[in-house]
Amino acid sequence: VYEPLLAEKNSTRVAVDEEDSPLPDDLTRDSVELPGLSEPELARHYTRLSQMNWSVESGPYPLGSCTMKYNPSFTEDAAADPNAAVHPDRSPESVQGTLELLYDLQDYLGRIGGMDAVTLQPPAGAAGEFTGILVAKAYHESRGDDRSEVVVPASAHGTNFASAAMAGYDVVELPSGDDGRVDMEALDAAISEDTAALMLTNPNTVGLFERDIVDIAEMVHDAGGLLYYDGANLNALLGRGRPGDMGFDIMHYNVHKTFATPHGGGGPGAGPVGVVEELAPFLPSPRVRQRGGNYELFDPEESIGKVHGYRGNWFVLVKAYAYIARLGDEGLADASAKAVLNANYLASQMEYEVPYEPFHHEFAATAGERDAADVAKRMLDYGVHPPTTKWPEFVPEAMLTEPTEIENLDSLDDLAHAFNAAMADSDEELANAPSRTTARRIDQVSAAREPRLSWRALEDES
Amino acid sequence: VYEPLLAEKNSTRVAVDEEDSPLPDDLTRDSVELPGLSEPELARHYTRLSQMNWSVESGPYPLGSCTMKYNPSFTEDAAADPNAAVHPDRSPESVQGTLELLYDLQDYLGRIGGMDAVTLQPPAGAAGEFTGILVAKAYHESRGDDRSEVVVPASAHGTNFASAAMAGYDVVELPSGDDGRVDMEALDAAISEDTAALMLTNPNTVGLFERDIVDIAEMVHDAGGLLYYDGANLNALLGRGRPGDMGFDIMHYNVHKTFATPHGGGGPGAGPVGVVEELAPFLPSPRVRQRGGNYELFDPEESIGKVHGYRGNWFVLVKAYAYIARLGDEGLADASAKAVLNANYLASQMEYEVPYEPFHHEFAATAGERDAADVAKRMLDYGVHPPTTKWPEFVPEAMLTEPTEIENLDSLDDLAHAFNAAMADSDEELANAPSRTTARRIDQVSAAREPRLSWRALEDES
Amino acid sequence: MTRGSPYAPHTEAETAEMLDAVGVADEESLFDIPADVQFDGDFGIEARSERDVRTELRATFAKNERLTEFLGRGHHSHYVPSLVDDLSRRSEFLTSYTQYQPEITQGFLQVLFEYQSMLVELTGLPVANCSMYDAATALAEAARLAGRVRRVSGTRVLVPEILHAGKRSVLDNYVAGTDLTVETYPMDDGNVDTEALAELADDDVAMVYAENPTVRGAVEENLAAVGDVADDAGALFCLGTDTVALALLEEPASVGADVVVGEADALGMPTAYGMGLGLFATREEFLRQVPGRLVGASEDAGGKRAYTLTLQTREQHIRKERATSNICTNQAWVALRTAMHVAYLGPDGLVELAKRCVTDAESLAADLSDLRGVRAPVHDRHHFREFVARTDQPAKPIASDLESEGFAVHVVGEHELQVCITDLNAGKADALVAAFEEVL
Amino acid sequence: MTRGSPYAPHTEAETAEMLDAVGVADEESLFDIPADVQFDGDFGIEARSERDVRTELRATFAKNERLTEFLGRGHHSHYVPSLVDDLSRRSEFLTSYTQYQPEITQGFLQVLFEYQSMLVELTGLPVANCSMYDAATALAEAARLAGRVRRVSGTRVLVPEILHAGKRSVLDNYVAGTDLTVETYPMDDGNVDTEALAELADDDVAMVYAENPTVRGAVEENLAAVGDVADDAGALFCLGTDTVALALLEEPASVGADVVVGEADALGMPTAYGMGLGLFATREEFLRQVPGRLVGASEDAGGKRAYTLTLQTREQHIRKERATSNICTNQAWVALRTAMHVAYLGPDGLVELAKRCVTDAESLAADLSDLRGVRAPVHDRHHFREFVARTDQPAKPIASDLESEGFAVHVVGEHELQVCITDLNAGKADALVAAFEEVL
Repeated sequence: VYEPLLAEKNSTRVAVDEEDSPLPDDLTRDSVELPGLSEPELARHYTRLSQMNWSVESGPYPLGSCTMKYNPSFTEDAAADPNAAVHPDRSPESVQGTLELLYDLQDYLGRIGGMDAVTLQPPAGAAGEFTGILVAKAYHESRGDDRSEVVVPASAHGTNFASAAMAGYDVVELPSGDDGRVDMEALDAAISEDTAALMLTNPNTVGLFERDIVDIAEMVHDAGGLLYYDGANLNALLGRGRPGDMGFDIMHYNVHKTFATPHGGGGPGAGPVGVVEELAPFLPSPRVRQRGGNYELFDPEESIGKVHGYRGNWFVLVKAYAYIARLGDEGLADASAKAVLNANYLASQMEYEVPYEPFHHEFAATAGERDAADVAKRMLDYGVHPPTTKWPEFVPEAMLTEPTEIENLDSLDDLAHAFNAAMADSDEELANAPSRTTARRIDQVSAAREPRLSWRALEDES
Repeated sequence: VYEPLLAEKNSTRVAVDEEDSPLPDDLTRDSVELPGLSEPELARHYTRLSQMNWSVESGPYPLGSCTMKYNPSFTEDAAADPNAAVHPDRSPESVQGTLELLYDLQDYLGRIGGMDAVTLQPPAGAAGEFTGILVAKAYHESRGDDRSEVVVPASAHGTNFASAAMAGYDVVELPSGDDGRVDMEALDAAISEDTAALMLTNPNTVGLFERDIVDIAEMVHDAGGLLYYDGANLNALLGRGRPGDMGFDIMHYNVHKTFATPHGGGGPGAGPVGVVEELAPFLPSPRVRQRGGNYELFDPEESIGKVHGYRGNWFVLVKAYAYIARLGDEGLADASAKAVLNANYLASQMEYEVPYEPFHHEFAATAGERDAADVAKRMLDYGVHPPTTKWPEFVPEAMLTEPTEIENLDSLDDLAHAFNAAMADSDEELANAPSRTTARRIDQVSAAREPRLSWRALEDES
Repeated sequence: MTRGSPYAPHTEAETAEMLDAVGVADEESLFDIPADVQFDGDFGIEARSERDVRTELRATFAKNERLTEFLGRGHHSHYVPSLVDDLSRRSEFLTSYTQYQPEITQGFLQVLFEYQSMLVELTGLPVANCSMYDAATALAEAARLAGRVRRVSGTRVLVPEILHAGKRSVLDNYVAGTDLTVETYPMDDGNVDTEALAELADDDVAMVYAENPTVRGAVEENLAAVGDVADDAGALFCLGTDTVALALLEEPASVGADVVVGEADALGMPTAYGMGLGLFATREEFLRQVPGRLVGASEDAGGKRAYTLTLQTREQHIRKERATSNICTNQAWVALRTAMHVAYLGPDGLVELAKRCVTDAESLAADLSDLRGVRAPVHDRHHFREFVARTDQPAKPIASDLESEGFAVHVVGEHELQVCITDLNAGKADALVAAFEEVL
Repeated sequence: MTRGSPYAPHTEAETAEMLDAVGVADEESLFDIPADVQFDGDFGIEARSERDVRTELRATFAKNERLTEFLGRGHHSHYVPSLVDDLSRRSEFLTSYTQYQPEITQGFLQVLFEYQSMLVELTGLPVANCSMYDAATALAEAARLAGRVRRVSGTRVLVPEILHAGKRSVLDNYVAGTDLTVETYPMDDGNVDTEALAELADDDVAMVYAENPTVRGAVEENLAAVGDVADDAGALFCLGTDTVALALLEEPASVGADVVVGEADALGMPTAYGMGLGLFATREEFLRQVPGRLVGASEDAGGKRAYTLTLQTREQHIRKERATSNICTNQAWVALRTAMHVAYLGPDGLVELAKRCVTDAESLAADLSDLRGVRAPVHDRHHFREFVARTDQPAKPIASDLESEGFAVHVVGEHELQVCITDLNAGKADALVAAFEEVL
């Protein structure tokens, strides 16, 4: 299967003609060259390309830490309401429906995370982290407390490191304990009066709950630091544990993970941030509140300002609200229960060592002597999507697996079969994998060595 | 690729329990057994099945006489308007929008066909034929004229024969002339005072325009018969010739062909019928008219009654209206021009004999010594949909090909290549074709000999 | 910006190249139309942009009043989940043709096979076709089948006196070309008057048709007796019903039905101005007389299960004037939607929905009966979805006043209104009762 | 009817089998949460049916007033063809993840490669990433890039005094952790005051940012001069624009832009309460400092062209705290929609649309100027889509009165309103003018 580029089908250069141009020549470009194709041609192009793409509706998508849930169709229809399509500069009085939804979602997320105040502005999880750290920074600064470090476990998502660094902090990396959790001694050593915050994922990135979370919180708070919750793994805890109750001061929610908004091939997501009461004044502007039956926008008193040009990824937020409303208390708790059950069942059917237990919604199997990335490529030949590989790094040849609650017994068995079969295949079969896919193994090295990033680059070459 | 049946994934028997049943036991069934699957499982099931199905958006679909055009997306959105979803028993005063659309579509179709009055009720082309013949019958009966025969060319669509027979007529088959058109002598022999109607397709089913149409009309009319136009090939004539101007008294429109409403894997279509003024009183009830700025339903004085329980396939009619409005005079004429150009260009690139010329939007190539059905199966391996095969029967090993206007030069070249390559392949390759498809050649004989028409039948077997 | 069809992809250069290859100077030269029947192309239809057409149609449909419809009588809707809209709109389904090349259309064929299978489960009959246009044409085709099959010698088709006018008219038209005649039999308090029916039935009868629920919403209590009458007369028993009713009411096979017809699209389609999906199921015995398409399971050359249209020799494109029906294009895509909706509900959801059709109707009838001047239901029967209410005042002005209050109901007699309740309008039932009280 | 999540497929029997295989008695046993931080599950959120949620949200959004919006200032929409909605909603696109396994995600990768390619054509710059969150964060990332690249030694970022407040605030936050500082430069009758800018610029400057069109809709006439100032100061020239403007206004590469940022989703998205798509293009030289994802062409093991995410060592999941940005999830699906919309329009359609942005704005400004008490545009410049109008009366009450008449416009000064016209509201331009006349 091969689908030519649009520009290979047609490329038309149109003069931005001076004659009928509404602007003087010196303010316009000379011409534009783009593909000029008809609607039927485009419909086929994109239909074919779509068929060359794996998705949740293709089959299991057990990427650890990515929480690839089914995205309910109805949330798309709900968000497509023409009345929901308004400009952000509309007067608050004229968009009470929009503000009501935002207010209610702030409220839902607050309840789910055990947080006192929520901003919906960050447009993705990483943006949420950055926002959370900026809030922490503003908080410390407001107290004249100059702190320079953020502590991040080695097993944390790369975004934690990057977000803290973006906010100007030095990142102190915390090595993983032998049991895969936070090593309390190492933590003690890492925490100091320079510590602005400790960023934790809980359960952590191999699915383990940080049993010492109360002690950890105490230790961080005693040192004057704040405790930040990375919401990537919240799908493990819904209805059974709330970050706010564990002592976290700040958290972000990945609504495209926990609340099943579509990943869209890499976004848009949304990364709302919840905080405890004391930090609420520092949240981004504006937030939504209710006054006398009306909804209004307001700027928190010591707001950090904005982290998005407007109010974040609105349509994503609508879908998240719809999902939460559909599930309610029982549905959310069941989602977590089944996500954890699925992970445990899958692991039980896999002939792989899982070094760290008891895990919750995800687990890090190890490919042992084999190259985890090769095993993953071979899994493609068995018709499933492989897990996240070679991460977290402290697990050798890690295959971080998160089936989520949407898989049933049969598809988990299929998945286990793919894991086991790939592992049983020869080195040669692994090295040559995949062979049954749209493309065979793709040369990453030459792609990076001689980057060709546009059709013009391909053209220049030939 | 194989997707299990729903019932193979899950089959659940639910008791229609007496306890909480709102009806006495003797009025209810005992239990119901059906698949009980979750939404994610269904989403995957149907997504996978869709990917095992050829469509206009997959590639060329040159089925002769089927007019597989691109179905514009926006017509779907237009028809999905919640205000368009009303019950047929609503008072006419409360559904003026619906009636306006029907009225305007009646008007458009009348102009396009050169007809004086149009009913939108027939739910498909064949239903339109049946309606048209019932109208002819009612007309003759109203004049005390008892006629028993309908004349149909041998090359006509099977529906013509069946529709005439359903209405109680004897079908007189008219052999094709040597030039592929109506043989005037044979026609003269076939027409008599028993002739209720002659049904013609023009251009006919090998794409030839019936040049003698004016003489044919005169001959039929002189014998007291009516001339019926089968609208299947109207896409060849848009803006260049109108059945009404050629002497046709009755016609049906295949809106799912000419006006690009989706075929839906075999419907729903719509088969509006247009007639000349004299026949208007016999059209089905109700029709729509405008009175003093309002639209109202009325029963034509000598109406044949109804051919559909309500008003036909409403949503299909909306899409047809949207398509016609989008194209307008110029677009419709261009559609025909490009459809005819494409057919001629494609034939020029094919190494096949085309016995009858000059054709318009479709042509019957002949596979000569080869089996047309085998050649078609082999074409599947070249990634295109083959043409209609072995029909019309007077062309030996016919491959009736209609690319429509939506194909471009490249895809016509691809199509020609598939035709030519298949023809050049060995007998064995043809016999074993297809081999690159979801399923290989399917055994039709055993399917018909031992029919298994439900999953229960498969279960009983095993 | 194309000046012609936006859906014809030709650039000017391509058109020129193609004309050249064909060997003509222009497109006009390709048309072989005698001068005296040429048309100048002036339909007077102005081309509009996609956006303008959408805007225009939105404005047109906005002229429909927004009434809450308590309407049924053969055209019923329930909430259609987004999943059905989303998946059915996939272009591979929507823009495909009848499956003449089964090797590349296994997807749609399997869906149709599953649709047939669901109807087999629901009716208890072993053969279901993969769609007729609607309930009326399905009934009419059933009568024609009765007229064809060897087992039946009669020519009279007996239908209830309360048959929906649309069905009756279609039936009349479909049998006009045969020797079949249509007669009515009386009803007794909303159900079949089986004694009267038995008196009417003799060897001359080809088919007896009854409905469950009836067009007035009553659950039919005498189905087995009707079946017996038909059987005794050597006639077929044809039962009219719908996909939701089938999940709760007596199984057609168990009451001796030979053919089941009706609307299958009570599931799968929104309110559609009467656009339907004809359900058609029957006994094995009549398989080769069935109208419409049938999908069967077979094997491919590799021995794998595969699906295909089958028994096509019944059909018009093969058998021409001796075909079992003239039907060609049917309602395949609606059948696909219905199958998706049935699958979405599953057996639990479907039975639950069917039960609500009984309890909601019962409760609304009781609420209306509490009003002075209304008695509902008029028939002392169980009801499914809908029922007839008798009003002391003339019905027509009441309906008209209700329309002003935002509600649509049927007028079915001088003092009779018919009211239909489903999950779509149940939330407005109290408001309807209040409106009734207002206008009475 | 599931009592838990409708999207978890487990039957009771399956759950039991799975628990058994795992070796635990119930699901609770799988949770390793200390008692003191366990939660009882009571969020107080009631589960609702799909239909109820849709009904509720429809009611919620219906509370938004139906105003015709003449609003822009960085969030612009044009008519999005149905094709874009239809194809972008295909689940293979919508429900896929970032392309970590390129062998089975060639489809989305190719779309993103095509998106990048379109921006390369439009900007004239050879590198475009496949999305940032929005224009504000794209600008902020550009500043951070300027702070990183070797060629630049300064730390001051110069932005126009009329910069959109949201952009300014985001920029401030993004540079807060660096040694960059943000300063404004003055404007001259709606365009850059190049002399003043030149005076401000010295070796300490890292980046000069200008927009075309400006946030007030003026076409910038001094771009090359701005580029020269930046160049002379050893700073990067960052240009803000959008996908439609790019088709008509000066090509960024030709005026010396080093980075182009802006909103790409003026095409592809409906009005979205500010949800955006950050455009980011730059010179080859800065390739390895680019934030966000890049798709490159490569080959597979069979020698066929294939696409893959590339240069990932810039990114957070590899480089952690030394990454070029923390961005992970971006706006891929919006980029897909934008690419589809650009492809739909083609070069003719896009240029045509861009020209209308000039002529419609010009004509609306003229019509408003004809009214007593309004002068538009206030700047003696060409305008694109929008312009500022000066009103004799205070602007705020006028905007408020216009809102009562069904129109939304921006208040941008005590006596200044800003009005934006696109194909979406152009049909209501005369009505707006009439409403102005009414309320003045």
